[in-house]
Amino acid sequence: MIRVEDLRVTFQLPRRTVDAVRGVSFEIEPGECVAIVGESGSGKSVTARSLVGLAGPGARVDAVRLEVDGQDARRFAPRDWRRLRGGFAGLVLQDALVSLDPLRTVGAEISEVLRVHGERSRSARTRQAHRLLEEVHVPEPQRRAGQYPHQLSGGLRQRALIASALAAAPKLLIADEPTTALDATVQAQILRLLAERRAAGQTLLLISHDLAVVAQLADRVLVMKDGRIVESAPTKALLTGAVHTYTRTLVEAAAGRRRATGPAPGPVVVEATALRKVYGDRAVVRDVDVTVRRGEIVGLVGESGSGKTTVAQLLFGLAEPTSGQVRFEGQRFSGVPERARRPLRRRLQFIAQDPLSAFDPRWTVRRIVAEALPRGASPAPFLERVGLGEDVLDRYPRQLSGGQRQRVAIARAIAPRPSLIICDEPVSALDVSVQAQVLDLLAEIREQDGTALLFISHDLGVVRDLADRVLVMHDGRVVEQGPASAVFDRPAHEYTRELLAAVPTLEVPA
Amino acid sequence: MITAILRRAGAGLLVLWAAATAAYLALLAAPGDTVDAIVGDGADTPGIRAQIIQEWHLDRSAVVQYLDFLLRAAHGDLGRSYLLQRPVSAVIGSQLAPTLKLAVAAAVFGVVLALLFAVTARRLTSTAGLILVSTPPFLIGIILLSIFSFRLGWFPVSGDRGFAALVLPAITLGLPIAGTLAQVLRDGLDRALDEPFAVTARARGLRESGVLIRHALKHALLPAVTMLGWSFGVLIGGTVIVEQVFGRPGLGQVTVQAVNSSDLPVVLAVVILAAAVFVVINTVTDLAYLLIDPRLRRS
Amino acid sequence: MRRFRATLASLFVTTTLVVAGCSSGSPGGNAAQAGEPVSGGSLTWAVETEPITFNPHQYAQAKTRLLVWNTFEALLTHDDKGGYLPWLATGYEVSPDGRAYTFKLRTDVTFSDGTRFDAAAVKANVDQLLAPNYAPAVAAVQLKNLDKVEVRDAATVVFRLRKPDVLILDFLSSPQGAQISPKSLQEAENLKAGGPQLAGTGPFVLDRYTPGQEVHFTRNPAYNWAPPNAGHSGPAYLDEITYRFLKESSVRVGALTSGQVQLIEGVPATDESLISATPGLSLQRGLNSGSTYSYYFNTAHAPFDDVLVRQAFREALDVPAVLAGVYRKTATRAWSVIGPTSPFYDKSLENTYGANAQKANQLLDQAGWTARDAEGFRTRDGKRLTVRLVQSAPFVRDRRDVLAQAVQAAVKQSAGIDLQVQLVDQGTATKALADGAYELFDNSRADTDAGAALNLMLYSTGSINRTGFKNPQLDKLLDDAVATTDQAGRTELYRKVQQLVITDQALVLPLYAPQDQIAASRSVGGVGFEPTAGVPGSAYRLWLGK
Amino acid sequence: MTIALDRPGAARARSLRAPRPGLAAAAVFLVLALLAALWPALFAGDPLAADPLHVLEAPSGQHWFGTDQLGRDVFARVVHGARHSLSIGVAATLIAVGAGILLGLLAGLSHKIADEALSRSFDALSAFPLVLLALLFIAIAGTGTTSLIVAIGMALVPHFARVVRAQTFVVRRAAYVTHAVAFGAARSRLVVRHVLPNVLGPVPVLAVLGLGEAILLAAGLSFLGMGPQPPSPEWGAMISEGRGYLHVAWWASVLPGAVVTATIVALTVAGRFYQRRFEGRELA
Repeated sequence: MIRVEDLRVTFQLPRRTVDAVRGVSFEIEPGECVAIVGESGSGKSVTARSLVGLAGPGARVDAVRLEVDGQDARRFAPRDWRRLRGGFAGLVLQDALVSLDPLRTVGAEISEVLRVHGERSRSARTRQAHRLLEEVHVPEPQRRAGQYPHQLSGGLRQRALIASALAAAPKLLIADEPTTALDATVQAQILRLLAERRAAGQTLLLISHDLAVVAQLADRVLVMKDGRIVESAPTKALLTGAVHTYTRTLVEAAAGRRRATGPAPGPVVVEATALRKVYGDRAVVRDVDVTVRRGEIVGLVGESGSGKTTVAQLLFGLAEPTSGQVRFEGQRFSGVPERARRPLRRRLQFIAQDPLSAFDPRWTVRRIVAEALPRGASPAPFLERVGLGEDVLDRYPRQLSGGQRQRVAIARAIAPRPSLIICDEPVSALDVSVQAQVLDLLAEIREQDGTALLFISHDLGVVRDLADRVLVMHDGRVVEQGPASAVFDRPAHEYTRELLAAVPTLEVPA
Repeated sequence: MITAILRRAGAGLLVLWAAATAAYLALLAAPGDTVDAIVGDGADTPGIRAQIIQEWHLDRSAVVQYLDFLLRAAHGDLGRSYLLQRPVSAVIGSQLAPTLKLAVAAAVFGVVLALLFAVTARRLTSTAGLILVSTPPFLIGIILLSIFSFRLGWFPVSGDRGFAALVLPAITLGLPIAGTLAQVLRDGLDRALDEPFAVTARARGLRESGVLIRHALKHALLPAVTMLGWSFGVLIGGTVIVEQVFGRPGLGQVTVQAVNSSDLPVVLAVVILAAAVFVVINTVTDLAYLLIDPRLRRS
Repeated sequence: MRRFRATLASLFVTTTLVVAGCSSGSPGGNAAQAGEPVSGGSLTWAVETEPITFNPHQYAQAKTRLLVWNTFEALLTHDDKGGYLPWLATGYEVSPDGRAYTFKLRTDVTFSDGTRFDAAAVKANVDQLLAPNYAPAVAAVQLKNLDKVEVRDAATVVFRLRKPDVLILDFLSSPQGAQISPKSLQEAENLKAGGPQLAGTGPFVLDRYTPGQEVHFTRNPAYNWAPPNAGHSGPAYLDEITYRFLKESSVRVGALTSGQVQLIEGVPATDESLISATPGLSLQRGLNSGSTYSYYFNTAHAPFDDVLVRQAFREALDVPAVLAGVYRKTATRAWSVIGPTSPFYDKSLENTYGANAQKANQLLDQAGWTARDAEGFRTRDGKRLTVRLVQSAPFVRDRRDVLAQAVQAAVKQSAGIDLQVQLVDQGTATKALADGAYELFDNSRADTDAGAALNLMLYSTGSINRTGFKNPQLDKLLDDAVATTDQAGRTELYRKVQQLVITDQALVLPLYAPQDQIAASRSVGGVGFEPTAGVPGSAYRLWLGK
Repeated sequence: MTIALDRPGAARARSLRAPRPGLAAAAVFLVLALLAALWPALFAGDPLAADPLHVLEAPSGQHWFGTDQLGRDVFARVVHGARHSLSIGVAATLIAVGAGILLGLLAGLSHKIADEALSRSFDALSAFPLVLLALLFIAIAGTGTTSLIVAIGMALVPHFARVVRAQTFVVRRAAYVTHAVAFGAARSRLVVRHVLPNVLGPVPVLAVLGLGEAILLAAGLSFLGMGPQPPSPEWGAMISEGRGYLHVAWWASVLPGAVVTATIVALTVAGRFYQRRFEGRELA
């Protein structure tokens, strides 16, 4: 169905050329489910999009062979590509909120595909759109078709996007990170849907950074790194006997690795009782109690909208609780003026998901870290601790990679020797291999400094790997809490069970 | 819903009051008093001055005059023009239609041209638009006038008689708008075409023109709508100059004359009118947003 | 004085007015092309200035005079020799003491609203003019000596004055003295603004006014009382005429050359060659009455408190050269404060001063302005010889701002005088004048009787006396001239005034005689200027040939 | 073998590269304009030397831009006018930027209600016709160069204030500012160390773009007769004075107009280049 030989894609940017794909060869047979796995910048998306002539702005695509649906795509005129798109291959992108036109109704988006591919009758298009929505299990398809993407939940949106990609009955469905932006439970639903299509005989090309996600679906996995395929094997073979070291790293990272639990917890560092936060008429946090002791890593998990970030802000003193109280190191930390908090401030640090926005863009790394230090102290030792050389000192945050930035953020956080660091999704924006390194670093810091960590994440995997104790939040409440092992192995609350079930896990066959 | 409308109306009134008061205070600070303005360069004796003071009630304190002005304005009475000896509402009223006609024609021309440019000739847009925006509008007017009216005789030189007389002024006024709008649209289109949904649309087999018109254009309209308020500012400001160049009747002429001769009631009325237009345009802009972007609508 | 005295009748200085065969102003130079006068047709005339009012009583803009006489008429009109011709009045008599003017009125005149024109109407008009808050300037200036108006009978009206004032005749032939239907005076909604609601007796009726754009007149078919110098009698030739307001001179010229209008007034000198070069167009110029466009020296403070500096400034300037630069060869150089077309003009002043840089420098040296600063300007006691001319932007016309720049360059070059030209808004200008923050004041007045202008400009208490010059002898001369009814006497008095002001005191630097230009299609006949006033005439005489 | 060159992307890639020749031209022009403003004598002679014998002469080798109604050399006036027009523009922009920064910071940093009131009025005022605003100020202050500068400056204030307020609003809530709380920084310290520098960063770019606006507005007001006093060779006044001679001497108004256009185009090109660079759109 697809035959690619020595595919090369280069991007001509104003001042330089970027080789995104450097000689990739693969084939896809009908009925197969092939996955391309790689980290950001590996060229996986560009490869997939090249198959429908959408490599991207300024892209130059060369290949020894590029056979799509039995035709030589190298000689395609724009018309030929258009016929192919939608008809032969449907494309599903990451987040339906931006991948579906936000200004048009879901129904219009689906019926557009039908119109482009020859369905003249408007009423027929509407009927088909409803049928398609039904096929991807969207309840009340009539009503949903008339709604806009933002009015649908993440899961429904993504289903609608898939429905639109399937509308013209394409032989091949290309799904580029189809679940990445979704909560775990929703992700599980979408994966089930894709599995269902595959079972129905749909050929699938799956692109993902998450080996765990594709492992459930794919027959064959292509691992890409730096524009090349480093390994290509049937899924099972890849998981058990990866040849390439990079693949092994990926497999290990995806499988997760439990970090050692810390020493016995010390005195209470922060204690929040009956926290409640109401915005307008919506209670975002309801009656939450959190206690973190010295040397302890407490995981706070929940899906988007569960209120976990608000809890972080309340603990950190960026927002005042509507009711309830926060005490830090035994002193009142909520309901007091900032002036009263200031002496305690350095003992409490924060690491955000997106370190770039947490750095003053005009400052060098030196200055950023020095801000956290007494005047005149050198930032170099702290950078060394987080594994960064002195060469980064005079660079600006935007010149660093994501992993390096998060290390700088950690360096800055540990510099004042805090008793507690609140980490809000600190590794969510990072590639899996880098994630593992950062988690190691955090575990090490706890180990060496005895610093307590409140680790907030939607990703149960990382929490399980790191936390001693876990709190599960849902709808502003803590629904379950306990030692990590207990919560993960014997979840008591139904929601926790659901959440755990949804997490794609890489079950490496023994 | 009702509270929203009430709030809107309240805010509108507040803007009107603020504009009127600010202008009133500003003019109070102007050199030369009202009597000077009424006397102009004509004969000037104490007797004449006394009569003027009596006729226009200028002997009252500034506060009383201001309150009186507000009270009357609230009843729709904007006073009488010192210079033209007619009710201000009549002066403004008679000039409103030609200016509105010009502004609307220019806006339509500008928007159509901008759309044409942005959609069909995107590459040309930035250069052409930049030059148009950077040229003093009166120069454009003068050049258009001398070519198309004096030399070629295609359009009447001036006045407000029929469509033909509207063409050149509307073009003059519309070109800078088209220039800016085309650039904003072009930027918006470029941005929208880089969005994931544009990739999705292309992946459906949609032509580039289809992606442009069915998807990207609506997105590009959002920033363009923001420009709407600005455009009307430019239009109204532009009429001041364009009407002068083309000898068209209209508020622009009235404004310049009123400013020149310190015709306080007329200046105040123009300010209030401009503020009212602002309120209306603002409301229209908000409505347009709601129309274009469903995300802003509350269920 | 309440009643006619019987004795007066025989002693009246009777001015019998010639009814026919009067001079008819300047003849239409394009009569040949336009052919014989024909009735019918419509014309469009582009004019520079939009009237701020259509009520003749409120008239204040000489540029709009041509519109007034289409709808309104006065009791008398000017001939071109400084005398008066009958119009709505058939004749007048002046009492020997000069304090009573008796007018005989026409009896066949009706206003366009059907009201009869009679003595009561005349009185109603004057009463209105004297009404509070109506026309304070007219009441305070033109009618300052009026005691009352008496209606003798339907066709006779008497103006009684507190003291002799010959200018009352000028007033009664001026737009402010024009007759409005008494009905309109009572009923018009915006009386002071005028417009279609005001009925007059003129050959046209104003029926449509579009502010900022145009005013439209249609023929008054009943009209049959043209003044003797009107060139024809009966209704006007044209069915209708539209005046369009085009402020920009290039736009007016463009409109004419592209055939969109048939007549324009206000042709800038630089465009005259274009008009002459265009076949089918003709150009005429008429010199205005009143005072010339002049710079008045402020004698209230230094440096123009010194007559030597005033003289020096006049000598420093080569008036013909700057006029040639700014107006090409179209401007008429002025020698006196009074225009050359006025019967009171003193021709002997010509070539008595000016364009003598050497003399200017000598005079300045004498006056103590001996040193020069780095920029070449003269100084005295370390102070630069700076003089300020404040021009009010809204009232600048005829490129007087450009002329000021030319003067500025000239006096700098020839005598090291720093002339600073300030083009400011009306409020600032008024303030500058009130504060005396000026050394030069520029002005021309279009009064048909030059004496009226001089009273305002030169009289010690004149309301536009900007020279600060107060001289009992001058006041006496001006008073006498107004009280004297015979023209020769007045001419002699005004000759003395001019000698005093121009030659002895060098109070004024006359620059040019204001003029009006009319450019017209050669198919338009009867194009000409109003006698004495020298402004474009009304539409009564116009016709459209072929 | 090249298979596909994606069209919109190509256009975009080109649009990023396209201004290069334009940028160079703009830079050269601006340098020339600046030189003309600083040392006009380098380029041309006396802008005030009137020559009644050679009025309104067409452009020639001797008078590159022809002569005007007083026989003055239009090129010399344009060159010397650079000082007037640019300094009016610069002075007005400085006023606008200065006051704009103050008011914008005030609004952006002050409490909700004060901010609301201030920023609402900025919104309203910046949607208000610029010309009308400037006319109002002129009605108060009278005509003349100083009041022209003040009028233009004041008219542009709301625009700058609005931008600065928006920027302040964003920066103040930026993660790196809230984060600085973690180090016990006092509010004033936050403002000085983080907010101010980041708010002021884009201001020079805005000022360059605003300068174009100011020059254009000055030209418009000069056209309405509210500009500098004659015989200052201010560009707008030159166009205005020259327009009466359009039939016989187009150069007296069109050529100064072309210079105004070129200046503003050059300023905009330069301003946008730096703006793009600032926003990081220009890939270094």
